[in-house]
Amino acid sequence: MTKVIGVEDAIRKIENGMTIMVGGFIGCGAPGQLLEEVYGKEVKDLTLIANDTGILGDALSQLIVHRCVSKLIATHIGTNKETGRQMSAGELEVNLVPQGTLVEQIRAAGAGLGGILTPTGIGTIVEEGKQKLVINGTEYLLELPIRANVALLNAYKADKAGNLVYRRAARNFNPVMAMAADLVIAQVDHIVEVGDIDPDEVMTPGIFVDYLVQKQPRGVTNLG
Amino acid sequence: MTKVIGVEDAIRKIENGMTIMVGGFIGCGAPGQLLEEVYGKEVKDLTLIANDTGILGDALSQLIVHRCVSKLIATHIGTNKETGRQMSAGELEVNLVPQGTLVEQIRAAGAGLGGILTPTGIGTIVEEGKQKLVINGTEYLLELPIRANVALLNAYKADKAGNLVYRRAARNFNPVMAMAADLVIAQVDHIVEVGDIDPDEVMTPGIFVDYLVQKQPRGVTNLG
Amino acid sequence: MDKEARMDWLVKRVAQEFKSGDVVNLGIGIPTKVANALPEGIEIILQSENGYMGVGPAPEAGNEDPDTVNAGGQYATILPGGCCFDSATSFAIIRGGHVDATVLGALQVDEEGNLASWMIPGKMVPGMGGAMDLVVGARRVIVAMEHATKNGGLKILKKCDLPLTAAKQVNLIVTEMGVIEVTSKGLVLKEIAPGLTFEEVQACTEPILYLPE
Amino acid sequence: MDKEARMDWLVKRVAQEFKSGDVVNLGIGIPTKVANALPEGIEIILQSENGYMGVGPAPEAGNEDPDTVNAGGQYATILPGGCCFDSATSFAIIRGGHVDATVLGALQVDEEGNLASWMIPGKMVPGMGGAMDLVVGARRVIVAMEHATKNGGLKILKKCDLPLTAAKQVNLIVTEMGVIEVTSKGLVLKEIAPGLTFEEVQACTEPILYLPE
Repeated sequence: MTKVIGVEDAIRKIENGMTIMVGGFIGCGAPGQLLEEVYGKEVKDLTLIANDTGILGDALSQLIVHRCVSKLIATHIGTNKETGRQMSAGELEVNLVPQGTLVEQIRAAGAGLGGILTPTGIGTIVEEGKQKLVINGTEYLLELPIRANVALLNAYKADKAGNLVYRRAARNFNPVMAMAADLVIAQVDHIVEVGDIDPDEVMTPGIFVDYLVQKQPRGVTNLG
Repeated sequence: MTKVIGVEDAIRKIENGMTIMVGGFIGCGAPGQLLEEVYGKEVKDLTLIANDTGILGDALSQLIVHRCVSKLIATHIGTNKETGRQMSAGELEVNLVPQGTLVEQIRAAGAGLGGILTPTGIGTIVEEGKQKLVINGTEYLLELPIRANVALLNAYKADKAGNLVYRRAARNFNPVMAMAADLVIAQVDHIVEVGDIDPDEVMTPGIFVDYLVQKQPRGVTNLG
Repeated sequence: MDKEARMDWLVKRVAQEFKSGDVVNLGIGIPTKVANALPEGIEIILQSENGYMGVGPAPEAGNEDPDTVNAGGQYATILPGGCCFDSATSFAIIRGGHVDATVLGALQVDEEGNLASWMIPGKMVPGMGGAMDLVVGARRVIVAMEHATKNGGLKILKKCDLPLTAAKQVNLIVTEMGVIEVTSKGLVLKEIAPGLTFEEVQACTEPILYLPE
Repeated sequence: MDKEARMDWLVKRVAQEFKSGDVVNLGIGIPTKVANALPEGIEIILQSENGYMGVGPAPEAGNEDPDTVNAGGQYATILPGGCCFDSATSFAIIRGGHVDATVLGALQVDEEGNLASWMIPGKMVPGMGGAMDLVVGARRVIVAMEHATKNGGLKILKKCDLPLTAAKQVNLIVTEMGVIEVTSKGLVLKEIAPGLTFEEVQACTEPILYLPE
């Protein structure tokens, strides 16, 4: 049984109002073609969880520009001015989170943990409203799990059972998000047969991945 | 600069009374040749952190048999009867921990977390003496980080910068322990030059590893 | 049916609990046998908590790979499409609810779904290994065991008196005598092994058994 | 010295803070330049928090790899011996104390070692990215920045009034005017840039500067 489907069938599973996670780091390793379909379909009122909102002009940035997103959880929005503008204008709710905290919160959701204690953010506005615990004399913030309805990922290689392999710095948030969403969709450069990837080479076990979308080759583009 | 040293020089760094972590799962992926040197040197009063204490007869089991260990943190000791005997006789302090909890405690230490919340152990004797937190109506145990002075690991391949690659089920606790000890020593089947391992193939970054010991080929043996 | 046939029935009956694609962790002993008893056309993915997905049959003699052993330490194989990971990922899979079912043996189970499987104080203390995480994390917990001890002692109790592996996590108990579902109203005897009567199963079970509505 | 020469001095001075084998994370801007100013024979390992170890120089034109970018999103390279990992591992490395030093810019630093570098309320709110973790997790935090703002405003203060990146984590401040160590007794001016006097540095610094004992 293959998990490969068309991009339209994949993105049709995203409904207005859902929470989506998107892999990538300032475009690198972001699922550009899946995102184009999301804003093309004008999905609305999404809660977006991602490291950033891309560089103005790329696929992820267009989710903001096309006003698909009503709430954002991210670590950095400086590369997409439209995000800052919508935030300042009160049109977009933005929750900025330290990067190491965000990735642990997502991991905690995927790993069935009730939360993690981090020293990051102590003494800053990040600690507002959060429970603090003192362990062996050091203060920590209790940070809670973050999960999503859908995760949109990018991988370099996959077998039809959904086992994923990432390349270089394009790995980033993708493997962690694969564990923390009800539905996981990955766009993939190279889809191979089951058995063609060595068990030790797999970076995301296929059981986490619901659908694979073949990435279409393109001309030179900056769309993630 | 190479990290390769002889097994004797490596194990000389372990002092009586230290806390050591040992990778492996019932012998698979355990650093048998490093362990032989430990009990051969009659190091004493160790605190041992490991999934298990091996199968009676293998290298890890001999740390118990040779009474190198005064305190043990493990998940399962059923495959080494001597461990149970010493525990029952009051000669060995044993702390049994759920496997998923132990690996998260070690990971927390390596990752700079103050602790993690797990549902595992709630309603059992594992919860005794531990803080409980209720998150969204569910009870969790607060489990604290566990680190060691020395980690003894086994890998399939390494470059001289210490980047490690594991094979099949021999990976287990090795990568997590690599992050949670002051001194990390790995025995390795194949040591190659820097640059001979692709950056995407590395499973444990070389910065975690202090010393590499070339594993000596042997005849058929059951010593891990 | 003789004892062997009843145990065979048990294993086959557990194997009917899965649908294709399910991720399943099988404990050591009786549960391990379930892999070979799956109905025609049903393919499940077996997880081995020591670090891989896609457990295959035992290797043929001479083909043993010391790096590929199962959670019981026995030589195993990895099927095409399988993958390896470290213990942190393995238990993230288990604790995170990504395992559809775990099948394991028990010393005692009670009518609240409490499970005791890892120690008998002063007698046998092997440790819990991965069992506590599996029982808490798997979406469905199936106990597969003999209905009573070798000396005829009851194992399905009103209340476990051995130290628990987890509280209120067992969903289904399959023995050589029948299939019992743990519900909020108590234990429901869903199915009786061929040749046995309700009264015979009840006689070997401490709590009251209910019939399905 | 002119401005350019002073900035050059700053970068070279930061580069003297490392020993071979140190794992270092360099922030965007002035800190990035430190990689090219290391003393002869000193080799450090650069971490890029987006997911790899062994950051090399920018690629030659035509050799850009879209999958190999640094934490600023610019094309980069990976040196032999480098390795890639996911964001969870990257921040485990950072938060877990496995980075020997982080070098980053600042809006404000104060005499307690508090750092403000990530937002100016109502004006600039890019987000903290990985900075909060880096500053808390790295064994040594080195601020590399111009001593004052472009308008001559003070940046080294008695107390930061912008939102903090972290409290009491800065160890060293290197500017084009000098090298200042944050100690429990206050700010110690360890070194003055060539051609400047203690009084000139103090005049651009709000808290009292102490001379080394």
